[in-house]
Amino acid sequence: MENIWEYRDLIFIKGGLLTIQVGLGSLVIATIFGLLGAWAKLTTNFLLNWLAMGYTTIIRGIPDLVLMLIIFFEGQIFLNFAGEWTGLWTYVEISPLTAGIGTIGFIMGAYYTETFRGAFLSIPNGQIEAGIACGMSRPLIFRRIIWPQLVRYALPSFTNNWLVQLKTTALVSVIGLQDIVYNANSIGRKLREPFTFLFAALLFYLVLTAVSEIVLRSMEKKYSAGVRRV
Amino acid sequence: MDYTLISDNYNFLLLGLINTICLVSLALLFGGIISIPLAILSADRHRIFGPIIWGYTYFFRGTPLLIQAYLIYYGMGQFEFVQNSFAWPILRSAWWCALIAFSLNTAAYTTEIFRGAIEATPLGEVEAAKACGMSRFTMMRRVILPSAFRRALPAYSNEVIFMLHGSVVASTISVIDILGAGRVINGKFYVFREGLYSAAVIYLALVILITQGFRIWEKHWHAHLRARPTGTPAPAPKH
Amino acid sequence: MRFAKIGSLVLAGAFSLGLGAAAQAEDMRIGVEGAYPPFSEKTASGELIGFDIDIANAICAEMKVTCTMVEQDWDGMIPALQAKKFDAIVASMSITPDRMKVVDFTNKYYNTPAKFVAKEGMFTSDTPEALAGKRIGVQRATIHDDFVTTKYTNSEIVRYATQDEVYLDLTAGRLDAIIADSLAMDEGFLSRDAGKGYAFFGVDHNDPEFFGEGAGITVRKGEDALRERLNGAIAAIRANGTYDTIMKKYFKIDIYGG
Amino acid sequence: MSQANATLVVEDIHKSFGAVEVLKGISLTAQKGDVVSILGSSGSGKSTFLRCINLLETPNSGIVSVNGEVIEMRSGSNGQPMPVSRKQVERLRTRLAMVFQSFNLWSHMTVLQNVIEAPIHVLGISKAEATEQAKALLDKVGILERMDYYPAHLSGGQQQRAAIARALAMNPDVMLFDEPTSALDPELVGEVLKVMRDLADEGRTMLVVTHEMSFARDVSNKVMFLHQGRVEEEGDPQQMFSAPKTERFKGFLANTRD
Repeated sequence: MENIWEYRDLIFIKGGLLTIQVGLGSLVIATIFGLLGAWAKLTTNFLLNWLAMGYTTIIRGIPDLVLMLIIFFEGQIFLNFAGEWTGLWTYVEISPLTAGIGTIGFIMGAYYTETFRGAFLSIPNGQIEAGIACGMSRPLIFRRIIWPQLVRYALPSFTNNWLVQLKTTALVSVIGLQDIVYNANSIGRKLREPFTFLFAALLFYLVLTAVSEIVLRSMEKKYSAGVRRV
Repeated sequence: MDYTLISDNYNFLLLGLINTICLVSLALLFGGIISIPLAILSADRHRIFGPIIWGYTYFFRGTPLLIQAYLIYYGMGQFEFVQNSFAWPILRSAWWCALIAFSLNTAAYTTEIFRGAIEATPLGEVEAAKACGMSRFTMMRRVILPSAFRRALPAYSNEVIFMLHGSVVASTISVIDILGAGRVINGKFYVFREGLYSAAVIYLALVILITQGFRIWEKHWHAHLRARPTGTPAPAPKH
Repeated sequence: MRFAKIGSLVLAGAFSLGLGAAAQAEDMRIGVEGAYPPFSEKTASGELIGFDIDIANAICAEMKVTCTMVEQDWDGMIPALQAKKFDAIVASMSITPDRMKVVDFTNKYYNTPAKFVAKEGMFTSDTPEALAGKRIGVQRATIHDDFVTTKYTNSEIVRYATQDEVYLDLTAGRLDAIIADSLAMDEGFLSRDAGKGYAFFGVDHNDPEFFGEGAGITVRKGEDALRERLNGAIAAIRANGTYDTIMKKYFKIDIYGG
Repeated sequence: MSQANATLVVEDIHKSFGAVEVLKGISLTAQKGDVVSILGSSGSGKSTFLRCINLLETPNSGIVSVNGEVIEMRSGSNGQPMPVSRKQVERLRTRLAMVFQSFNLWSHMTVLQNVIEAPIHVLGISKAEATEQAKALLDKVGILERMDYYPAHLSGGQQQRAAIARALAMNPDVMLFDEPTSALDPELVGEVLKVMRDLADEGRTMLVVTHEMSFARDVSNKVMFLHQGRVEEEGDPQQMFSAPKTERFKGFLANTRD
């Protein structure tokens, strides 16, 4: 235990913060990919439908760690190639952090695609028609009618996805990112107390999960006001 | 991509495939067996077991499988008494450690899936069973569980795919699963595409197989839920 | 930052999340491992230390370039070099014919033999016959992996991502024997608390077919200019005593080898 | 006739949900072959009364006896009464088959499977025998050709007839009908009522909670009118319908068309 105290900075402050950073960073990317994916699936453009289908199928078909390892290398090679080809840059590094955030965001985006698509489909078409009938413009309808309900319908599934995403961040340790798992594992190994250190990391995740749940569930409650009274 | 490199080393990939399939299917089997009584007890809101089961599922669902596997594999070795215990021949092997971690993990998720399905049993069907004089055991066995399993199937098929995805963790504790095989090939020839892409393709194929399998199963099991076709309906398939 | 056009900033920003940094001519990134004591390991505060790290810094100082150490897991080391994640590897990588097919090496900067380690007195010989049916632990994608995979076909080979994990599983009783660089094991394991009760057995292994001619700095194929500069730097630090100072900090013997 | 050889005796049933007292002491005696219609506006407690008889709701006080056997009750840990023996309740429930407003067929079983389920797994009859009996019953209620369909694929009237067959398969002493036609489309009510009429003609003992005035008047030999948890009026149907004694029953009849 005293060892954990000695290494608290490296594990909880540096590693823990990195874990949170990866989680929140990838959340932003995933939300963007999710909204784009949902839009691509719902539009009538054949090519976009097909692209979004391929995206969600591949992601659901290949384990995150495999994808992460592939993107970690291929992303860099692609960037190098693009830089050379366009002559715009000589080298742009994808740091493990960027790769981790980008990859997890890209992967989880496929799951958020379903979240947002489902939420959008839950909005009764009649409400949109009612908006049109009132003479509302399309952006106005989106902002005032669709968006608030989209959030409400998407929140439960969003919460579940976020809890999955949080746990997925542990995988960045495998591509060498020094998050809480990496640090707990390597220090635990070095000091020959792997159980103690890994258990500390486990508790850290448990706390993150609990806090996320409390925050998101209370948001769900707030947003579901007026949805149904049983 | 050097395809000859893949075909020359197919034996690694085959070994990996076998290991992955064995690990995942055994974990699902054990997890399923553990989860049924847990789901029943927690749907029953048992006064003592209810909170314990809740704690168990919350712990395993709230933390990454990677750390769970590390904890069982690297962590247990920390303790002398574990090394001296009867369980050591099992805990000594990375393969068994992976199986234990996977089983406990999927059992937690499956418990929640089944619990939800049991709780969603239409009250009227339960009352009809009671009114027939069924004992609680018969009612559980004949009415509640069969209909709960059917309701749980879509969520469970997702869990199977997540378990397959999660099984790559085995490669991080020295088991040669599909990803592990890919990484052995990569390491041997100082490449990265050959091994990783082979692994990716194999996983993708497995997921497609599983999805199709469940689709057929659902079709068979969910005959009672499908919308009535217009006109004269077809009778249910004979069992 | 030397971007040709402003537009590229936007593109790079989109990709790199604020981490895009174009390499300047006198910047160099060096791939290191961080889990291979005493050559490279991490302190409580997360700082990289070790023989490889010191050598890399000395060489960079000699070449008058600013170096960034990039940590990378061992089995992705060469692919990462080729993906240009860094320009050179200073990670005790042995110069072997197999690796020479895909990358280039500088001259060696040290050379020590490989050896087996097990519980004291458990084995007297390290021939493939003596170890048949036993579990041998190695770090994945190393010369030692290659060596036992090829020669010890009747043993079970267990491969790990880092050398630390190999030690941990040996002491946990999951492995019967391990093979690695003798010096790394002596300093990084046997002479530390964890290695009590374990000892070398068998002979020195240095068959050039597997073990090459020592550890060199790795660069991408065809980067001859960089390789020659690195060679020059290695020769310079050997000549001016910097190498010896670093070596004495970690080892009691001369590890450069004949 | 005395109560001693009555098929079903219910005495002074009280039932509260929280602070609301739904049943304020209701008694009923049914001899073999009696068809008792229980009438009342919604909220009068008629369904609750029926559910108290087979203990789907546990009454707060009162006695239920079937064929002279009293269901033994005791005070539970929370002060509420509970059955002494679950086994006894389960056994007596097999004597009191129930048909529900919403059919409550087991949705994952075909019609035939629904009918043979309890005979096999509760009464312990062989599958062959149960199947044979079930086919006869399904033929009787007129849906034999639908026996391999799942409930979701049948009309409401067919589902309710299947549910009646399921109840009959227990060969019960008393059949309890809880508003069996209320969930049906008007054009489907007739087919279910016809089956019930046939059962009454056969001499089945039946308790029917219903809104079907024609059934109450023409088929039953006894009518109970409940109001706010009490028996407001009871007696012979012909008399009650032609000359209602209480204002409330008069009003009820005026508001109900059949």
